[in-house]
Amino acid sequence: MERKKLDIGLYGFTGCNGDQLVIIHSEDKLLDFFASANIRSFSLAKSDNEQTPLDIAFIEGSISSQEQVEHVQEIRQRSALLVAIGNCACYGGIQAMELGREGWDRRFQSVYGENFFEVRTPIESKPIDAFVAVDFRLPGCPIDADQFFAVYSSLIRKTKPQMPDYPVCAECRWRENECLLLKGQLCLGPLIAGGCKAVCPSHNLPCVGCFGPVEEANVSSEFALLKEKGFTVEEIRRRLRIHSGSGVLKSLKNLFGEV
Amino acid sequence: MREILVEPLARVEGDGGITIRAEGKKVHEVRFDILEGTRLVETLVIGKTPEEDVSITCRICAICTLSHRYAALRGLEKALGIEVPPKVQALRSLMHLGELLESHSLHVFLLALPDFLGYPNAVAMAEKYGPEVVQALALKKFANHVMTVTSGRMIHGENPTVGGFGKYPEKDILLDIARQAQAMIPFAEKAVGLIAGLSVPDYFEDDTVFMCCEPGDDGFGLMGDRIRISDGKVVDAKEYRTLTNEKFSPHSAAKHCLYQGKPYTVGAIARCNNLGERMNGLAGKLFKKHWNKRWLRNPVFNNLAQAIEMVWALEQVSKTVDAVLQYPDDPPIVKPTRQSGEGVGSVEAPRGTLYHAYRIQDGLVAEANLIIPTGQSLEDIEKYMRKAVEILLSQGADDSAIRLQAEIIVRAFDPCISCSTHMVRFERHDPR
Amino acid sequence: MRAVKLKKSHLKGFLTCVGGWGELWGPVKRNGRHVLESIGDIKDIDLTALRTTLPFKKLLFPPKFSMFRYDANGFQDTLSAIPKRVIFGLHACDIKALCILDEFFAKEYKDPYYYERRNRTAIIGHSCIPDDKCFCNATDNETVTEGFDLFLSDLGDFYLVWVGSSLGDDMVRECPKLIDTNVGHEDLKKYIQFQKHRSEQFKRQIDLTGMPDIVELSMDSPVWEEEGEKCLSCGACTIVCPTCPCYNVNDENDLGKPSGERMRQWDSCMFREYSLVAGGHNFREARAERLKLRFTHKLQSFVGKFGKPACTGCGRCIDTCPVGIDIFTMVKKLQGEEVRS
Amino acid sequence: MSAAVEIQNPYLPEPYRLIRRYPLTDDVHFFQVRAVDMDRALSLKYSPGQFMMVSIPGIGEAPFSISSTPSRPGLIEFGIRRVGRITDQIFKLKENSVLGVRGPYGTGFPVDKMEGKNLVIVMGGLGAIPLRSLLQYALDNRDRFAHLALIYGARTPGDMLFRKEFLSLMDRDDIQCLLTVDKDDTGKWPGHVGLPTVLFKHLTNLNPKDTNLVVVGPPVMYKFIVAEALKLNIPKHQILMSLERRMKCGIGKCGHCIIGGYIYTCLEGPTFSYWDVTHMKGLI
Repeated sequence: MERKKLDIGLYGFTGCNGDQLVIIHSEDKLLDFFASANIRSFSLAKSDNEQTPLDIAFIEGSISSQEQVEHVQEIRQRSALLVAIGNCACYGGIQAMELGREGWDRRFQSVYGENFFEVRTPIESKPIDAFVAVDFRLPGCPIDADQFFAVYSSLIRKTKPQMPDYPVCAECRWRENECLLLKGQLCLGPLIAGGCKAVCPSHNLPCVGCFGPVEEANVSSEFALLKEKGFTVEEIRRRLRIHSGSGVLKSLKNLFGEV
Repeated sequence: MREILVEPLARVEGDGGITIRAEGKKVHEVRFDILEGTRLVETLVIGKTPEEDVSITCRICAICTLSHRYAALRGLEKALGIEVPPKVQALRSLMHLGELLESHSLHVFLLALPDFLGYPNAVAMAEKYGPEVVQALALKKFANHVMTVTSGRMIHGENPTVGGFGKYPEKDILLDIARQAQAMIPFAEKAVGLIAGLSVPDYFEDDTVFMCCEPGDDGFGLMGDRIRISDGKVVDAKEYRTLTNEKFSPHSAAKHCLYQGKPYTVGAIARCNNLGERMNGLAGKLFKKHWNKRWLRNPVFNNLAQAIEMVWALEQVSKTVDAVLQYPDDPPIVKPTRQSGEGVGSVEAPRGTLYHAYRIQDGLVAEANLIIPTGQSLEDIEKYMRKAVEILLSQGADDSAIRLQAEIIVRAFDPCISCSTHMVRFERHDPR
Repeated sequence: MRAVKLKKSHLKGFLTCVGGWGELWGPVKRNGRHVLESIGDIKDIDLTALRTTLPFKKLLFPPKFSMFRYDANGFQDTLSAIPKRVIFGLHACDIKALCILDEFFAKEYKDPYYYERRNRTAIIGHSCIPDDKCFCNATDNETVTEGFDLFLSDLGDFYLVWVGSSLGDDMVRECPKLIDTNVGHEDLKKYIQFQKHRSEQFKRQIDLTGMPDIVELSMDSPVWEEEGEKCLSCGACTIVCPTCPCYNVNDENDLGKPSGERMRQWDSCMFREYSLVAGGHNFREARAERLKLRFTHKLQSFVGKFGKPACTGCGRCIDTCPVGIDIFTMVKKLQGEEVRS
Repeated sequence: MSAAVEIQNPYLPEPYRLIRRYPLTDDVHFFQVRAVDMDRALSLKYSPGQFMMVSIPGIGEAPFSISSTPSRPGLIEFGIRRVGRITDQIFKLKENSVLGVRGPYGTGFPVDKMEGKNLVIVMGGLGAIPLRSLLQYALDNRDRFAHLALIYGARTPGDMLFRKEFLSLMDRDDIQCLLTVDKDDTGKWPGHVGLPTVLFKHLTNLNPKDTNLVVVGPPVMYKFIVAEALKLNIPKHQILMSLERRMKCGIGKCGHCIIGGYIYTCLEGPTFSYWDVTHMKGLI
């Protein structure tokens, strides 16, 4: 059954553009990808970009200027479906880290002084859903290529993609690694959504949490366990906040209260 | 007023653009706008452990993620009194070569070349240059593979960590990398010939200063604790502030740098101009064959410099693999010898010198200062563009010609890959 | 059952010889852990390996595999030849688990994916000395009499080799120079001594008598809630368990085409989605309910069905759970003992 | 090289053609299918209460109760509610398209044992889908059952599945048809208004030992209906029900439908007696 090709667009806001680059770096799939839909806009890969109505908009990056707010709202208006890709778009990314020390204004000043921009009006970085409705989230810093193409294939078939419902630990066991928590390391695996194939623990390095929270994180048990291993609440929180932009903390708060 | 706006310039590590304002033959303004949203990374790392810092700062850029990681590791390890064993050094060199190849192959083949050959993009170029495009993609894929094997994943791999690596790659995989690198050299050599054959416009040539890391040991390289400047000086990287003199520019979220009040250039062309004589092997031959004095005055030769560096890097890969395999696996991670200290890490990212300067207090980052290559070349980018626009206007060039030339200049600096694909959006305002 | 002898110095030659029957797999040490891997060089095999991180089940139903392909014309079976394999180094508990899985995948509807692999797999067991996590003495799995082709017991300078199948017999016959068929009284005495010595090495004492009844009467015990609050729902216990067969199914589409593959992937009753039905109702929303399912399954219902627990005493869950919820501690807690996990 | 596959693959869906479809309510549609292979279509045996696995390539597979009766062979009917990714796609299918179906699976109602006795069928909501199979079976074999009664409770007349079909039974004298709605906005509803439990008083005086009561409905319904059945002194093993569970295989392997530790609903269910329920944890 031949389907009509969908109109899609890919956009990057504030971030490292790693998620779009993951797609571009998937050399073996690139031709199929470009053939699978009418790619109306993908500024990282092509130049003849159009501002047309879209079936799906994929958005990378967080929103960090007034101009970006307007742009993302404009994309939302002409897109039937809006998909946030990558940790920045889904949760705000590192730049939306809650520091609990000083406000964004002060930090901005400490980098740029009393200067002001002529070309942009910076605001504190926030995830996409702080400004427009997001229909689907594909987390990761960066996203996993296989997961992206699986999700993408579902979306262009107009069906809701299946996402892992399990934490990184499951993938870590599948890869036959030793549990780093049992080795006394500050691993965030149990709280973080699978999808990355447990890449860090597979290199003997604790999960840093770059895929955001798993839907059913048992935060209190993880905290209790880590405290038992000798970590302070302050250390655990700090680690959890690195890749947990404001978006993650919001969901963790729902589960656990303040983190 | 005639206004040529290039916005969005898709991205220069995000969001950028070109603004040209002119009236008649008089240029009012030529700006390379960096519109990227501010991330304040230097403030994010305060109070973090060194490991956490590395995980944060590498995410500044997806293309040079490993250069950021490498610079951070070197700065932090200096501060913490960590001496990594030679195996770790060798493996870091390998990952760094992988990144150079990834970034350069993307820029040279997919972004810069189509312009010169008169195509809108690499896919269109494939019609006439099919095998070349296929091989270019194979080279990029290989480079991504090297990054994946050494760092854990293609982008933001966490494997290179403070004091060493989480895990060493398997021997068989490394040997295969060495073999593949050798097999790619003939194509890379051919690419140098192809790019050397392109005509480089000369009307905007001008003097400038070049800066890069001094690798020491009389070799060509991508990392060193001293900075070599084309005026003959060699300065300790700890003095980076006096070299870079960051200043705020109201149209740019990236700060501009000046050396002794003057613009300067970093990147492949700076490395080749300062150190190219030291290249040996095939890369050395190619350098001697193609280098001439115009390289000192024309940034567009950066494309050719990158092509030669790719040959150098491919030759270097097998040597580096041998070095990695020569040492035993243990110990994988070296512990800090102190909990407080200062350190500056300087490495050559594909597009130029990158500094990560840290002060560590009781095991946590107390101060951080990061200086990125694109910021250092910004003044030169604007300088050359302005000169080009002035000349073109005096010759009565139309907007599209000006646009193309501005693009070629900005793109030559490779400010960050993707920006070059479609940087100019045209808005013509009729003179009042 | 027939028994023969194999000198230890002949092991390498023997494995090379049986390697001719299929791809040889065995335990090797990787990154500090024992894992079952395809063996390139026989000297990589670690004979001291006790429990591999993942049990042999990964070879009989891999963590993820394609069931069949589909395209615009319908569904196409892709069940094709699977390589012949010889798995060396399974212990008594593993072989018991294999027997349980054989029975499970055969009942009602025979699972072709399991049996296509199983039928092409030869099993050569190897004796072991229990460590502080083993409790196969409590699950009645100390020795095995079926489920293997050959089983090697380490009796010092030689192995006593039980021949468990006609294939095993063929394997022995193929290497006549390496095999000593003359098993005498002294050899059997040594074997019995070894078994006795082995039995004395268990450090964990646990009694599973009456477990089905204890579980039945403990449904309202606060233990479930307590453990449920600790459980991280990571599924590690089920992933490493040699008798856990549950799986999930997902269709993976070829990019931009109407074709693709139906993939089967290990699932876990510890995952939230496991008992979630379309429409959103979850029959086991609470973690305590999921634990109840797991332990009822292993310790009670399975006994009712098959006359033995679905736990082989391999100790993998003890070795794996970061918060100490394993069969051993659960049994102790349900029996009313104070356990510090 | 490749050895012949020795075992027939029970996971492989068979091609079925969608013959007819029409809405029963807003979100529940009727789907009539038939095996493309006519021999297969005509030889297919099943019993009321069984289910089949329906596949949409690229989306997945899910279990659906059979709503047709084996006494009318050839065609299989389903009532499907649109609730998720798979049913979304099933709802997009046009008549005459081909889909993948395998089964029948599960243990149906023990019709052999039920014959000769009174049969009370109690449906709520979607419970009408599997029980229509049993009802039609009993009607087609009317002489094999003693008293036959149907109780169906829906929210409103518009929510009642197979409404016309059931309303037409009200005229028959060989079945006691008690239909009720919680609320009637139409004002034209010919049946009762109120909870189905209140209809029990209308039931003809039945000898409980010779009566089977079958109930399928939303989870909340079971408790109340079972209580009524027990009041009538119907033995627990003669109170029957059918349960919904997540299923990925339908053949006792994937584990998702497991209850009480080792009961695979797909094999030993989905029909159970109330006696099963009382001694199996987590059944309802």
